[in-house]
Amino acid sequence: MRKEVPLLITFVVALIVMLSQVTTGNIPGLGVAMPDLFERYISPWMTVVSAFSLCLASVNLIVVHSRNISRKQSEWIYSLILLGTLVIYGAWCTYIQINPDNTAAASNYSLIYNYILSPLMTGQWACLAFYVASASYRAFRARNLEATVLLASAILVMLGATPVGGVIWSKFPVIQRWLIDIPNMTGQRALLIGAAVGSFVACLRTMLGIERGHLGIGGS
Amino acid sequence: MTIAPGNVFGFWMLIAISALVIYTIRASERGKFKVTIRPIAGLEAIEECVGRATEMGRPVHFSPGLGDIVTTSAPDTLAALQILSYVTDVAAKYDARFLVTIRMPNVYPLATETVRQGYIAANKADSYRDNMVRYVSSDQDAYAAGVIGLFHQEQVASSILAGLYMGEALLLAESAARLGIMQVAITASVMQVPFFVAACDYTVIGEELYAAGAYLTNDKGRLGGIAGQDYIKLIVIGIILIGTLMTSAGSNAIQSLLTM
Amino acid sequence: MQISTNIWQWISVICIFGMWSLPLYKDNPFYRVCQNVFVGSCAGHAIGIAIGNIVNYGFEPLFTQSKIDLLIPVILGLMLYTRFFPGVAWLSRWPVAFLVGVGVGQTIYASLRSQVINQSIAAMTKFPQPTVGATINGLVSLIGLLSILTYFLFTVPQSGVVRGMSELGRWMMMVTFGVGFGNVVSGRLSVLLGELLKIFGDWLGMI
Amino acid sequence: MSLMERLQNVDSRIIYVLLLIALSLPLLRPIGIPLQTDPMVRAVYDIIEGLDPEKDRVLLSMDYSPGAGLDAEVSPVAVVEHLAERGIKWVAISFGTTDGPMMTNRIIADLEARGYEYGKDFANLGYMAGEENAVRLFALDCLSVPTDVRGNRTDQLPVMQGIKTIKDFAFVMQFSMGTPEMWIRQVVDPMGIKFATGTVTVSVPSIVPYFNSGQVKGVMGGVSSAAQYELLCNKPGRGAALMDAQSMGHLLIILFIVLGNIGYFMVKDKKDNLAAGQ
Repeated sequence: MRKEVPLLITFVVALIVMLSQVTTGNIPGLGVAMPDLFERYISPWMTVVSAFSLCLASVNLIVVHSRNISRKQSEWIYSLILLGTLVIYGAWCTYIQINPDNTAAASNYSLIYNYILSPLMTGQWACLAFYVASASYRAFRARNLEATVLLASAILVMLGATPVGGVIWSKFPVIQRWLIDIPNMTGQRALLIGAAVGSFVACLRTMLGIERGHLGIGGS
Repeated sequence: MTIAPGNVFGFWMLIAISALVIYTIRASERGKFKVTIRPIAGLEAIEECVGRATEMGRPVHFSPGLGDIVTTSAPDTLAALQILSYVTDVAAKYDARFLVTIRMPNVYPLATETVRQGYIAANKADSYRDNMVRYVSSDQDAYAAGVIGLFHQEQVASSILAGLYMGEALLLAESAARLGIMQVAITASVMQVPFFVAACDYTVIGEELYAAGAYLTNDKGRLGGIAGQDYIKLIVIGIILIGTLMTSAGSNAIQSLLTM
Repeated sequence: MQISTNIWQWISVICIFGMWSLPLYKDNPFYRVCQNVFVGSCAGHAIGIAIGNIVNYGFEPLFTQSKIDLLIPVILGLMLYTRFFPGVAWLSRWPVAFLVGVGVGQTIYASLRSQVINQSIAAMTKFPQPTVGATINGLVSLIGLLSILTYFLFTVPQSGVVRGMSELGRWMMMVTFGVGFGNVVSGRLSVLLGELLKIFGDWLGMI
Repeated sequence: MSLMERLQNVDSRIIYVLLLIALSLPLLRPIGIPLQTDPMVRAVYDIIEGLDPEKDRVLLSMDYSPGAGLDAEVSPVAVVEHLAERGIKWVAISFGTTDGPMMTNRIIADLEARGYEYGKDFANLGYMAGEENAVRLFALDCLSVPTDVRGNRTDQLPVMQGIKTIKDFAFVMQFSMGTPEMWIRQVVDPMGIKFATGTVTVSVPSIVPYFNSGQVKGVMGGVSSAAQYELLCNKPGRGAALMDAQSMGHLLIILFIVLGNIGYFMVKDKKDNLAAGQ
């Protein structure tokens, strides 16, 4: 019971979801089609269960940081800041979700969302531009022939992608196009096929219960 | 109930290759044939990663990626969890300080279970702490910010990034590189590979992610699965070659068959 | 130049500088505050959305439209928390098994159909192509594709033709990764440019 | 430490500051580097030039959120500007993200301020939940959205008169942060409509196969496409100034790669010579 039921749940749910992508028409005797079964039951159920698991994970976050604060561990003040903002945003956002009619609360929330959370997010994103620059400088070394090929195609694409490349040599955009259209497309396609085969086998093993470590059930 | 048009070939191919894979798994388990995998350098480096952290008395960080288990990123995440299971073993063996960060809440219960069982299996149940696995944030940017914060705060010595990654890959990897953290990245996310190559000490790419579990554990069943994977690829290569020949000869029969 | 007098504009620029202070300066308290506010606010926001989902997609239809079937996910969701009670902790595997089932089911056929079959069809080129250039391109694509697939053959001994092909495969991948890198650079720069527009335009009023 | 060793060990912060300067200067003082147009961008322009303002209407699927920043936002702004210029009526709807309607409203606010009329020249049908299924549903019955974001009945909107299915739109364009598989699978392949897409720079290589196969008739990707588009329309806006900055940024990054490598090889040579001399 402890082992079999979870494996059975995975198998049955996976089978329904998979068949919902493949079949049409009603299931004999049930008067409902697989795609409907997925849309009406599995999918909304998943939304609800996922929401519960987000709350579970948040419990972990809250416990870890509360512990930092209560034990006055080093840098506990930051844990306090984290928990403080979590409570403010959490309570406010929950209120709006449950009371969608209160437009004043919603518009105030969108202020703290748009002018605090959102710039923090885009500010962090923009750091990627910095890191691209430092990684280029520090790590993109022509250590061997393979690395040189990587570097050369990267530089050619960069030159072709901006107007200044076309000014330096009119053929740069042509080369860039070719690199994107032919070798890049080929590589992407091959990696896509390979990854799909790998993920297919991984899924099959999980669906059949051969792989079960993630459930905390030992031994295959 | 009938198979929807356009899926007939796909459905029967699914059945056929499933049977093939099940056969290779069983055959390998029974020792009917021996499967050896070519060396994958990046995976060998994981033990070095943990060992180094232990020597320095600082934590090892592991991330199972940004993917979820309820979407098409499920196989990437499950593969990452197999790697997590191996890393847990090594960490328990070395008594290393271990830190796992989680982005997707759905992955959290799976990861805690994997780590807890790993410590129990290694007879180190006492060393297991419930703050080893930490949920950070479901937002990918906030997740990256939180992990970078942990790198600084906990003085992480080495970091293993496995699974699906998005644009945040470079934020994590380059911040770690600036702190001198030893890194191994294992991902099938094509767009992120160049950045991992630039910032990490070892990068394991593409399909190797799904082979990692078998490679690290040397489990016969898993190795059989890898052999099955190779057969499928040989079949695909065959289909593409035949299709190209027939197309060149002016026939679209293969295309029609595949889209049946 | 006309500096903005909108307090929110100032706050948002402070937030941006806070996040930038890590790369531009070093780890510092200002960054730490911003970082923790960021993680906390995102986590809080997610909790709000999650509770909203539980109420709006779970309890609301369950009680007002009496959709009894929604009891199942609510119970499964609550079972996640049995992990805190050692005696019944094993029950927490059920919801996990459900979630994994959804993910595996979504992927197993879809990856085969859209990635393996459709991409194989797309790879079938007609030879010879109308022009010499197109024929060469077609050959590069075909041989490149097969060589990368060969590189990922794990159990076949790497010798002879296989070795040659997989070497070629590595080269093709390096070009792909190079293109990927070059291409992403412009995308990343645009994001930084967007922030600079905010700073010089909306805040300082210089543009 | 020799110059070469120093060249190999420049502090990251110096690199970051140089990058900030290289991007800021052209923003404040545009240089005006000439642009070349990409055939994929030109294709979008040609389609819209070919539309008849009297009877043709356009559907825009707005599937991007503010998180993607400028890179996602500039393309729709440039295309809508072109539509408005030519007096072609358009309707926006969102499937991919709940932020979509808000992004549309930003564009509409600007047009309304210039005297264009909501409901007659354009409309915003808001967000339709259900992802791919919603796309299919809307394509088969465009009136399945009962009201627009302002609460008007969809079938009463002047701009929606005579529109029943997606085939009544002369042209459909999706603006997203990724690839347009959703539309291709559900609408383009089964119903055969004229479809183009605008996305972020990073996603362009993944869309090229669809452009080559003709499923997507035109592609715009990020700031550079938008700048080219503005140029085609003879209306250089933000995009063109941003492209100068982009160019400088790229050149600087290439310079960093080159410098890093020069330092690397010089130091390596020196070490090799030392090893050989011992």
